[in-house]
Amino acid sequence: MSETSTIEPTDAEAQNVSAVAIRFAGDSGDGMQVAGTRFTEASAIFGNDLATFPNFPAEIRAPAGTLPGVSSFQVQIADRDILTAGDNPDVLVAMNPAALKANLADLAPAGTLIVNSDAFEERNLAKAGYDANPLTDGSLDAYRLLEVPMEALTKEAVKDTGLKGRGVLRSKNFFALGLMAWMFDRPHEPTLKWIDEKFGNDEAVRSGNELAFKAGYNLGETTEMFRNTFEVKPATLPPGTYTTVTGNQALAWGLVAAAQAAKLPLFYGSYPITPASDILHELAKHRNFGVRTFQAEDEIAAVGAAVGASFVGHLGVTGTSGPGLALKSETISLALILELPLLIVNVQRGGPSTGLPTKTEQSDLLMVMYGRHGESPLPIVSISTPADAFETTIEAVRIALKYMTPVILMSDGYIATSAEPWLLPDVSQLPDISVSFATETNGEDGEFLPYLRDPDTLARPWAIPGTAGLEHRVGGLEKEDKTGDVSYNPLNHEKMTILREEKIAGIANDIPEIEVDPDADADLLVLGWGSSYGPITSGIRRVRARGLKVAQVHLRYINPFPRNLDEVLRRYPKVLIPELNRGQLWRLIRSEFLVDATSYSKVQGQPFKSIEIETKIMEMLES
Amino acid sequence: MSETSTIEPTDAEAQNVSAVAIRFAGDSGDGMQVAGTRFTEASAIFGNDLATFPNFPAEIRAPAGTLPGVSSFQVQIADRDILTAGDNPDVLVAMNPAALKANLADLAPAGTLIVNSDAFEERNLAKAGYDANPLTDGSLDAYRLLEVPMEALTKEAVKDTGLKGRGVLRSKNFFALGLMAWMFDRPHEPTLKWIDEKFGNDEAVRSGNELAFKAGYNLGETTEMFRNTFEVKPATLPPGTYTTVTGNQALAWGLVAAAQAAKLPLFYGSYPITPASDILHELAKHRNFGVRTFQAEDEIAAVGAAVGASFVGHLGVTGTSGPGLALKSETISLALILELPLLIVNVQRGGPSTGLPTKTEQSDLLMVMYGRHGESPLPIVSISTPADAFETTIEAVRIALKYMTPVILMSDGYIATSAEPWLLPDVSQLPDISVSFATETNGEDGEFLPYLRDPDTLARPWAIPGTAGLEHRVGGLEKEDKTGDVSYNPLNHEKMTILREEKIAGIANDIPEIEVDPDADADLLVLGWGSSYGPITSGIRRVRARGLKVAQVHLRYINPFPRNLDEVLRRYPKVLIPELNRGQLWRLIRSEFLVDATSYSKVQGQPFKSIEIETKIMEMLES
Amino acid sequence: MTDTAARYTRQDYQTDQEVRWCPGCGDYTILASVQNFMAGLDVDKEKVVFVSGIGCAARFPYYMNTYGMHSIHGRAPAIASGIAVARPELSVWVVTGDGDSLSIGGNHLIHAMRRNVNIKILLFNNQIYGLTKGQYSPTSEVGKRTKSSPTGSIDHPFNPISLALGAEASFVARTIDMDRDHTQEMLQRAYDHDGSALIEIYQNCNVFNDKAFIQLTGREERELNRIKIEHGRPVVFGPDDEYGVVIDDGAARIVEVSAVGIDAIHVHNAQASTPAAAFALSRLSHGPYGPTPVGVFREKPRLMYEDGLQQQIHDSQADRGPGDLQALIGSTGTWTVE
Amino acid sequence: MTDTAARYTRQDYQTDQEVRWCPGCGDYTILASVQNFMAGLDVDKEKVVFVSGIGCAARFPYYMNTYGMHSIHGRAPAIASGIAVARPELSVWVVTGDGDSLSIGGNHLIHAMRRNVNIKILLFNNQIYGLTKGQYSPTSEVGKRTKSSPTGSIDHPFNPISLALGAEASFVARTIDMDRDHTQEMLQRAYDHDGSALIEIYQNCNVFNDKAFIQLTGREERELNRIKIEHGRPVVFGPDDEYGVVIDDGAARIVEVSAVGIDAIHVHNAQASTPAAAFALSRLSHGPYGPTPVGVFREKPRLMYEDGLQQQIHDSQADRGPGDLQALIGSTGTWTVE
Ligand SMILES: Cc1ncc(C[n+]2csc(CCOP(=O)(O)OP(=O)(O)O)c2C)c(N)n1
Ligand SMILES: Cc1ncc(C[n+]2csc(CCOP(=O)(O)OP(=O)(O)O)c2C)c(N)n1
Ligand code: SF4
Ligand code: SF4
Ligand SMILES: [Mg+2]
Ligand SMILES: [Mg+2]
Repeated sequence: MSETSTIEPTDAEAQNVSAVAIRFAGDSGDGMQVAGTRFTEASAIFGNDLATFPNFPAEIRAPAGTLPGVSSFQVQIADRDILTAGDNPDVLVAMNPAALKANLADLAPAGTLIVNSDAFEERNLAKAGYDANPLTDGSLDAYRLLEVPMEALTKEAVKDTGLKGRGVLRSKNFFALGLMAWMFDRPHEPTLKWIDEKFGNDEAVRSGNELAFKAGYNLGETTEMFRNTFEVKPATLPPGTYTTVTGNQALAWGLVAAAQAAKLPLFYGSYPITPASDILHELAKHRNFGVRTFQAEDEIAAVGAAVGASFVGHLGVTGTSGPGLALKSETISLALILELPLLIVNVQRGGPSTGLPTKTEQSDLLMVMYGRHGESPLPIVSISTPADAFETTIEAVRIALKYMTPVILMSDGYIATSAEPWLLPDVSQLPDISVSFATETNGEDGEFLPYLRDPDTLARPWAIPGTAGLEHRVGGLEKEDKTGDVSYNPLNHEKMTILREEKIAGIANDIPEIEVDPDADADLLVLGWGSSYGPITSGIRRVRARGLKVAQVHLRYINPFPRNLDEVLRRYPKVLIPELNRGQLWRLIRSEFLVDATSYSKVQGQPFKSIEIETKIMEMLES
Repeated sequence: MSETSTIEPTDAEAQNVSAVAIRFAGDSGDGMQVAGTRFTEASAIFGNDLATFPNFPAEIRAPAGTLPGVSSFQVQIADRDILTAGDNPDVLVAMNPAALKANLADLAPAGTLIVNSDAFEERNLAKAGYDANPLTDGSLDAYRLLEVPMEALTKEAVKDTGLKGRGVLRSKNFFALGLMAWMFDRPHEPTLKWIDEKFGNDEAVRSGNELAFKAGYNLGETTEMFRNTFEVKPATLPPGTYTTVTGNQALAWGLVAAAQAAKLPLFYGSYPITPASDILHELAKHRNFGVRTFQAEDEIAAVGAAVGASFVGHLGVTGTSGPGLALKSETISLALILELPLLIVNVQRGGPSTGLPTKTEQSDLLMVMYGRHGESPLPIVSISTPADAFETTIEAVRIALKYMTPVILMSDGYIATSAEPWLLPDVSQLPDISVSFATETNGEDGEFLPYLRDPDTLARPWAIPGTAGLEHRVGGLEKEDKTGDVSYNPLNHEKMTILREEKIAGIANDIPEIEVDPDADADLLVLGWGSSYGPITSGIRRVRARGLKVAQVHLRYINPFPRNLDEVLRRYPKVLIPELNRGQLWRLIRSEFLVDATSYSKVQGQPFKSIEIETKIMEMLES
Repeated sequence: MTDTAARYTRQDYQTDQEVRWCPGCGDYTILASVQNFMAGLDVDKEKVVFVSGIGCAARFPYYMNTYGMHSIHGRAPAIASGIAVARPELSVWVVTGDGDSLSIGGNHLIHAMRRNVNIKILLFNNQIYGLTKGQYSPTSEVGKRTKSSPTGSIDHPFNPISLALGAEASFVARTIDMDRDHTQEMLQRAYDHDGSALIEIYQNCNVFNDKAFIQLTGREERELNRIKIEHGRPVVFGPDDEYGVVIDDGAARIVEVSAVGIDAIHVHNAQASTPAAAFALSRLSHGPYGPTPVGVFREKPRLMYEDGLQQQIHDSQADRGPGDLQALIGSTGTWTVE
Repeated sequence: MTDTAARYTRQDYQTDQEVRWCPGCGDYTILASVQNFMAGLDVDKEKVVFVSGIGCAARFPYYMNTYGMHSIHGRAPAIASGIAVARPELSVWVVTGDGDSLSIGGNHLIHAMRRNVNIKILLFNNQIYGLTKGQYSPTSEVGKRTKSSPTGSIDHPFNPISLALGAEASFVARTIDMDRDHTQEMLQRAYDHDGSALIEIYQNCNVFNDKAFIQLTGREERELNRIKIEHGRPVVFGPDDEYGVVIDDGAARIVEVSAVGIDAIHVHNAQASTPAAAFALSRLSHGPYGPTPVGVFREKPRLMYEDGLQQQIHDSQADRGPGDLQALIGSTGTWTVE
């Protein structure tokens, strides 16, 4: 174990910092997602505010040790309200040369680099494409490099557990986690408890993981190998009970909650697709809530089944990502003309075509707005952060039910898979969004008119099978006003087209006006949507920290826009619209308001960094 | 035959008119499309300019005699260049009460109304919803009503042919046609020749139709029942050989021509759908041109097969209408990232959903522009008139081949089914749009780089199976610049996204600048696209006839727009955009150029009338 | 079927919509059979749902005074699956054409069969695309000349019965529009079956494919060509039951009964443990061009999808109690800030 | 297959792309079998095209040094049909998974079968969705617990062989990843067949569905469970061929040969006039859970779609001469303005 001696102690004090970002990186098989999630959990319980960014490898497991196989998990912990996982990690844990190579460029200047030195042997170096060993060739001199022979130490730690062969090294992620727990003074209990629960029925694995974790921790403490540790105080979050949630989880729970709030059974028709599949997985667990999940043969059947369920009085929901949404568009158009409530969840990923399935992007906005034949307006509601998914989902369902319309709920890969603390709501306080099914005829001659509209909402009645006397037929051909009969009448078609349009436009009266984040006298408004909320907000904070003024609006409602958006946009001489696409909201704003906003586009499959937003804002303010 | 006496002769002179519109209306089973088409043919051969507007009933044959079963065919003939079938027919032939009821509102003030009086008996009146007989209740007093007992006269005419039962009355459309032939002094030969060819193998039917036709003609001539006939002189069209074509026919022929001009075999993958099916039907006839039509199991397979054909070096084409296009969008996105040439024809119809399948609309523009997930720009080319389809199709294919990209070619139900005279081009003068397949490697190390681009067009090479040494793989995952290998690299994704965008944007340099139709000093520019060309142009002519100035631009290229469009739009204080949708081009123009144009929207499943355009222009000019 | 004690009359199942098929279309006959049959059923009319795709046949729901949806091309089985899974107490019927169900909708059809969702699919097979005016369909014969195949179709057709059996169908039958009694018998059997049921109904399109089924409906031909198969009975046919079917080495063939003796004739078993013999029978004809079996090929109940799902909901509630939302959102671990 | 006179070596068919399946995945074995087989074929490498959809299996084309397309989920048979119809001289192969071909792509699969387009479809059946990390697929057994079916799947699975036979397939076979020789034999038979061919390949996904095929691959189990079917041979299996298959009254069942005598054992005929007996054999197992037939179930050539099309082009040109464009555009009647 001579290599440990290469670790130079530098500083004996705990460094008190306000926020730190740590990235665990290793091979897909190295358990980095687990290590990161456990670290997150412990930090949450410790009381930090936090945000995570898991970054999965390409879809298929690459051979161990290669660049495409690298998986990473970044978490930022802070003593104050933060919004992103941090632009550049302060600490990078690299389990092998490929992980180092793939992640080094992101490490903050003079950042701390902890490597599993055992993995830096010839074969692995070659697989990662290193000609020379970076641990020895001086190329890492600019960083604080800590070499730890994690494999040897893990082997040693678990030697009495009975673990054998590959099993032995499987615990090395817990070794690394232990080391980090020491470095940031994280509580042990949550991790040890989780290990017990998870591996309780396999004693060798359980104790191996526990011993590796403790060995990692002890290495830090006893060898004083890292003299300086970091101290990140608990954040002063509002009081209450918290959990950490990913966006997919919060969205799934939001669906369960919305169904309860609507007093309807939940029907979720879906076909697996990254990054939306976890919504299906989560919902499938909750049969005791009466949740019906239906794994359809394809996306068309998935939305079709949901439309069927809606027709008979369930809360019909379908979820997918871009390629699946493309397939669903014909059926969504049917639901639109049927005027049935339906929620369509789109968890965006990099496109076009199969694109970058595991990466995030916001490039489906124009598709959800316009990607249907004929005149077919639909409401679009957008989620901003993982925890926000819960409430926004309920709101989207509310609109679908009240206005008898399909609604598109936008999320993306970043929201879906990253996590943040969530102050648990009191579910007894959820809004009542229940609807009443039609039970009586509504026509003057005692007939039932399925397309007689509520004068306020323009919604038609929802009469479900089983209701005697309200038997009626709906269909995809243009329908006669009120009766819903098939009609080829020219003026009726125009009337119905406009009624459908006005119904959606009218939702603007039922959603809150925009409240601009302070700085009303700023010169610049930053307008955003979706998962860029975190980076934009922290970018703005940095600018404000320089004493400059910037106003911020982040949209939950994209169609219709909030009714005062026009006026708000005109208050500011400059409007900046950062998006992870080539300017899609920007196009909508231009066409709707003729406002000459500036588009800030990034299409790299990665979220914005706050520094990118800061830099762009500074450029706009200075120009 | 006492009823004939009710026809009041009014005027013995042939009235010389410049243009007349005639509408044949009857039950779907009455052969009105045939009568109209024959009348058109005869008029074309006579030398009039003309335009037609067939209007089909609801998709399914309704019971005889009812309103939904009414079918009509309108044709305008003129001694000068005309552009539409006329707003309101001057003459209406109504074969039964339903046809009268459905069409009367359109008849020009004091127009001529010729009815098959035999059909006005109680049952038919009731089926059409008439309480009283309109022939006798004075409700038609404002028109020049001519009652003809066509059934009795037809029976009489065919009595020696051997026709029996229903067969007897089937000839009554030819009786009506004969009457019109006399009224407008049409040549007999084309019709008689057509009857011979069509029914040559069934002597009873052949002679029945001929005799009915002659009886109708003779009735006019001998009874002098209509003392005034109309004389419409031949138009002075440019010299040359003409035919009459529908848009679907011209488009299909354009595809055959484009394949010849490209020196490629034509592969057409399609699934039947109104109003695009006739393109498939037409192409399927031309196996001797080597045309491969593939009737796929659905639209997804249709476009998939076309992509496959393109990959191996055929001219891959697929055609459909809105609902089918929605289904194709995922595969189109694949073709886009594969950067393969592919032509996608969209013959628009009324939407959303099944909508109004037999009616025309222009409401798929935003869908073809934006209806794909991810950033996925494609060229859009649009046809303006039936005859224009030939040349525009070839142009769309040229772009697809030169830029290695799918191209969307927009048509609509009106273009597809209506007809106009077409001055036949000399096909030996067609442009050479042939491409060369890659035959050599192009990399520095002797490798083949399937995504190494032509520096001018940014097109990648087209290397087809069978070419030794150029074996390569393509796919829907993001591809590495030049090599086309799968790449998850963030900056590469951005680079490729921008390259794909620039490639399409660059086509602007390869298409003509807009030439504005005179009146450069006008205050108002009317900007249009698609089948509204005829009505807009004749509306403008009417305004100009009043001595007012209006400028006109009609777009063939919608993405990218012609490079001087911005400048052209800014020349005019007012811009009017008439569309058969709720303002889709208008939205594109606003977002692209921030021009506050005025949208003039009509969504009735019917083309604009020139008078509507005229009225709107007058309103704009006066305001 | 015209039981006087019935709760409903045929009129109760008629709507005020004008029926818009071509005069003479086989769809009229089927509509009458279905309305008659429904009137005799002891099911609340408001619990009946008809779902269709697009095509002439697919207009059907407009003429049935029940809940109904005229959806989009090919998707009716998927939509109906959602309906049946959400509300198992409803009686869910799909009406579809050969293009709708076997061309664009083929995948939904086979998946509905394998899942055994309790939907009853009436496939109006006229071997043509009626609504779009006469293109060949996946059941049109090779060589058929239509608008889209002016030189003759080169597509080998499906045999819908074979396809359904290959797709794990638990109930498959065939009938003929003109034979109202048989149609109603098949409807009843499908209704009584627990699970998905496919009835192929040969339907004459007198406009685009007239007389396609003349071998089975013509006065002279039909006796010789209709092989009525019945569970538990030897498969014999002909004016005097002089023909019969034997299955040798897996394959079915037609024989003269007198030549082999009645004992050698195959006794049809619609409930056999495997669908192999039913499949063999389905291969006796490939389209209505000669002796063609009609009747119930297979009727073998197994777990219905929606029952399985209900059971899981029930078990899960029994195990874990009805869902507690507050507990759910705290289920992955919580911490408290004071 | 490793004929020394071969034009190519296996290496010629390898690409420079790193193979990215999980270590131990059955896909590696199949890749090796295919590359070996291809190397031994007398076909120009540049005339070979591999098309796939999406899934783990669907990465396949990247590893074959031929022309290739990694397309979108479920659509490979449609794309491949376009390729084969356009260029009949190419050798066109589809690689697909059980989700890709039987779930989202089911319709294209059955239509490719019925049309008999000359494409060879390799269906890697691992009874799971690999790429999307472990949901149940249309071939997963009832009760399977996966991420999307934590309480057990309630979907009755397809039997891909039965489905293909019901869909008019002209060639259907089954093999096992681990058995390279048999795989290569099946590839050769598919290649030699004129028309569409489906080979179901049982493929182990050691990450999400490990040992699914253990009954057929396990050292102890396999002898008892692999029923190798061969055209013209009695269907017998077991270490000493002590078991056999008889077909009675249409249905196949397993017997001890000694109990019935070898003459009663069914002699497999892959070229029978109807696919009924092949279908009966396919029903011997419903998944790899006991004695399971492997080999060529059916191999019965009929007109290939593309040949029919070529013939029509040929006939039409013979009749009407090669197309004359100027004549075409004037074909509906012209008139002249002087
Ligand atoms: C997505 C889509 N593609 C195509 C069509 C056009 N279409 C409507 S019905 C039909 C086929 C009808 O044939 P079939 O299902 O056999 O019904 P039939 O009219 O014969 O009763 C087609 C191709 C459509 N409505 N939607
Ligand atoms: C339209 C669309 N829907 C869903 C997906 C996600 N997806 C990719 S592969 C796959 C299933 C893979 O299973 P299988 O075909 O059995 O292949 P395997 O990975 O097991 O080899 C799914 C659902 C997608 N890529 N596209
Ligand atoms: S076209 Fe054929 S199927 Fe359609 S309604 Fe007419 S006769 Fe019936
Ligand atoms: S997930 Fe399964 S099928 Fe996919 S590569 Fe890994 S082992 Fe193979
Ligand atoms: Mg049909
Ligand atoms: Mg699989």
